[in-house]
Amino acid sequence: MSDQWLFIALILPLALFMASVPIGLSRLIGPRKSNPAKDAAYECGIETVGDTWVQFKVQYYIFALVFVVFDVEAVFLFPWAVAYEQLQLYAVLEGILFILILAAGLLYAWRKGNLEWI
Amino acid sequence: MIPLSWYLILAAALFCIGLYGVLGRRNAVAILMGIELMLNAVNINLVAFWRYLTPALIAGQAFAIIVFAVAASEAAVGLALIISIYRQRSTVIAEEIDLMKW
Amino acid sequence: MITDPFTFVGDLLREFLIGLGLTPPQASGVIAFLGAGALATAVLLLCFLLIWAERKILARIQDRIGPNRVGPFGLLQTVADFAKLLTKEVVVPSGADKLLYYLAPPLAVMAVVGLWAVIPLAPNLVGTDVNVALIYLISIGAIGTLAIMLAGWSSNNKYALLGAFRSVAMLISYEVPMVLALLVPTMLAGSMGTVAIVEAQRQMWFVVLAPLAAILFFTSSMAEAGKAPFDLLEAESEIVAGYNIEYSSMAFGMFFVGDFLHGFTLSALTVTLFFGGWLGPYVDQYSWLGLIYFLAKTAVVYFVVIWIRGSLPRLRIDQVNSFNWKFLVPLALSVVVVTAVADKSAAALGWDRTLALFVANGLLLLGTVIALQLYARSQRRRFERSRPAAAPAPAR
Amino acid sequence: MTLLQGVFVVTALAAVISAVMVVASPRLVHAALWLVVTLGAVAVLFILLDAGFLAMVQVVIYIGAIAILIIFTVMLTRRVMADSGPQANRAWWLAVFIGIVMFAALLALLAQMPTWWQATPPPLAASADFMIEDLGKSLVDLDRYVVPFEVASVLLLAALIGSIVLARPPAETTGKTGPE
Repeated sequence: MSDQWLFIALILPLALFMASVPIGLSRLIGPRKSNPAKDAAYECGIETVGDTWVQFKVQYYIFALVFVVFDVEAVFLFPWAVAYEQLQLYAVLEGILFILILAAGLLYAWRKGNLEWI
Repeated sequence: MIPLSWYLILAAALFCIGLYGVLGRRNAVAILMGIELMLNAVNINLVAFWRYLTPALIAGQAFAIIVFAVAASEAAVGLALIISIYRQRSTVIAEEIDLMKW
Repeated sequence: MITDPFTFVGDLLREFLIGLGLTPPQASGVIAFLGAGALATAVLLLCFLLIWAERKILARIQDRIGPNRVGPFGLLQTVADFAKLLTKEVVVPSGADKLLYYLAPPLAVMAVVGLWAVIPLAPNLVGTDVNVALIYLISIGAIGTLAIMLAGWSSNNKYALLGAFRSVAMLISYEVPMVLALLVPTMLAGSMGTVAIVEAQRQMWFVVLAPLAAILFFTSSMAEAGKAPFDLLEAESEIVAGYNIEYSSMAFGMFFVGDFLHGFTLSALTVTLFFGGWLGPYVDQYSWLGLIYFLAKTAVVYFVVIWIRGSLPRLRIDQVNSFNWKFLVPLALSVVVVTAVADKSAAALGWDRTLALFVANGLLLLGTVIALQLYARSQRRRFERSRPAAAPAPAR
Repeated sequence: MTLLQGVFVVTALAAVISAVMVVASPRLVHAALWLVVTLGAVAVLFILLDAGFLAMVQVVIYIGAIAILIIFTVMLTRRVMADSGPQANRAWWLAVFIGIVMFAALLALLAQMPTWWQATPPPLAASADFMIEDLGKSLVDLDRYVVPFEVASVLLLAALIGSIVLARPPAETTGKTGPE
């Protein structure tokens, strides 16, 4: 099975390399004159005020949370889906039960208003 | 071929590094990262034992998947706890969260 | 007459390499390396054509002419743009995390080119036939998400970081319906391998068996690729830019390349999973026809992508999120459940599988439309009830 | 040393070095990114162990989900970044000691098992396709892992609800979470 992964192990670094070449080239070809005003962080015409580390809405975290749970769910369901053809009805229903339990979680988040973008 | 012991040594090393992270770091998020390292070490062991000792049974892989689910739940709840504590006490330094210490 | 040129070339190359004194595994390694290099190069060079095509088609939709100066039909416009970008200075903002700053754009490209490794281009012409290809697609997408996070964080800019957060929040949100939609072809083909999925569509394309899953996949991968109407992270005309605000020159160019390729790649994936990939008449006799079928189908889907981009207005961020969590995700969950139940009961009752699945999808669509109608009605009622109290009519 | 062994050694070194960086780097975002490297290296190990599915799951769940969650948390609790005091606590030397003792103990335990030092992996009984199919069957098989499977679902549900309750800002302080 490892030889199947050889191609992926080759194409990923190759793609990374090929995409780095133009960047390196433009560093070579392009001008390199730096001054503090140019290197300063982009703002709408005024100096940057405060830290870069603005604080973020907790909403981002809640979306990430729901995503994590559903991602794990999908990972559990993939083997189930592969085996689906050979499964008895009760086994399919178990998979559906799995989905429904998590759908309850989504419903909870929805009802409690956590899916609203405040 | 790669002997089983290599995997086990690597897993042991990762586990111990994670253990250091859990015991030695001050930041609660860093402690959680240590826990993730430890869980990964466990997973390496599970999969290595499955491959070398009982490849006919799927138990090792099934276990590993359950560990993934546990790791995800643990990270979600742990990080939510950290956010909640941070909101109330403005700190994520584990030593300073000592409300229930005495 | 050579009927299968790809296998023929591969065998020829293998014999040549073994003739040079390599062992068979070494020869396979060299062939894999050459193949990977050829595929990555082809995909990246395709970008020149894609950017031209997208600009040209968009221009026609908007009743303009589009690029028409450099080369015939403006075909070399992208080459000129490339050369221009190449001679620009790479401005690294002060306080940037240099290594990560430079790593992010190639990583974003890698996350798109990597997808092509598992897309079957023709019979016997596929990068690699791993049996977990679908979940590989998701995991490569995760790397793309990470690249955006890196770009936003390493630029040391408030707006870049904000843009990265918005992008990442949207990308991970839309990953949920995409992954759930991927479950349906897996179920129908009984495999996660793309080659097996294409083969399983010999009887009937999956777009007939699972039209809703196809639409779900297409929509959510449009969002994953950041194509309009989901391009609010870019929103050229409204905000400065997203996570790539601090990038200039070719470093920006690589994000651009990744973006454009992603649109084409999502078309190729949709074709592979739902429109039969390289399948078509006479493909078993002449396998090179497969490549043509595949590219033709992909071009059609890609045209639809641009069409949608040219037609629909951009969504607001709250609309994007509500659309995902309150519409796509519940629908995707129901599609998985309905497909599982319909297929099993069709098998148990001896009905025609195609018909049963198609009807089940139709019923689900009907239910969705009714639910949307009820929802819209209740919203309207609420709006009408709140209006007189909230806003007394101003005297004119 | 065969090619596979070489790949293993490189991957293992990457895993260990990045793991050390995870627990040693003073900036939390860097620690999280090093964690991504470790997790990726572990995914490569899973591929070497013929568990391609788990390798992909590792990338999807750990890198795609958990690492993102960690980075989000680091950003949400970012005031920590300002006080870049010592990252290790007062008892860090004790933690090092415990870690080393633990490692030594595990090695000693491993030394008791001579067969594991030469073990070569037995040939796989089934094709890779069959393995995933079998995994899927075993997860819903009443005699095998259906209980862990359903319990995992309940666990995820509990984690979802619990963490939403925890992370949600209290209603009266919603305005205090700062600008977006």
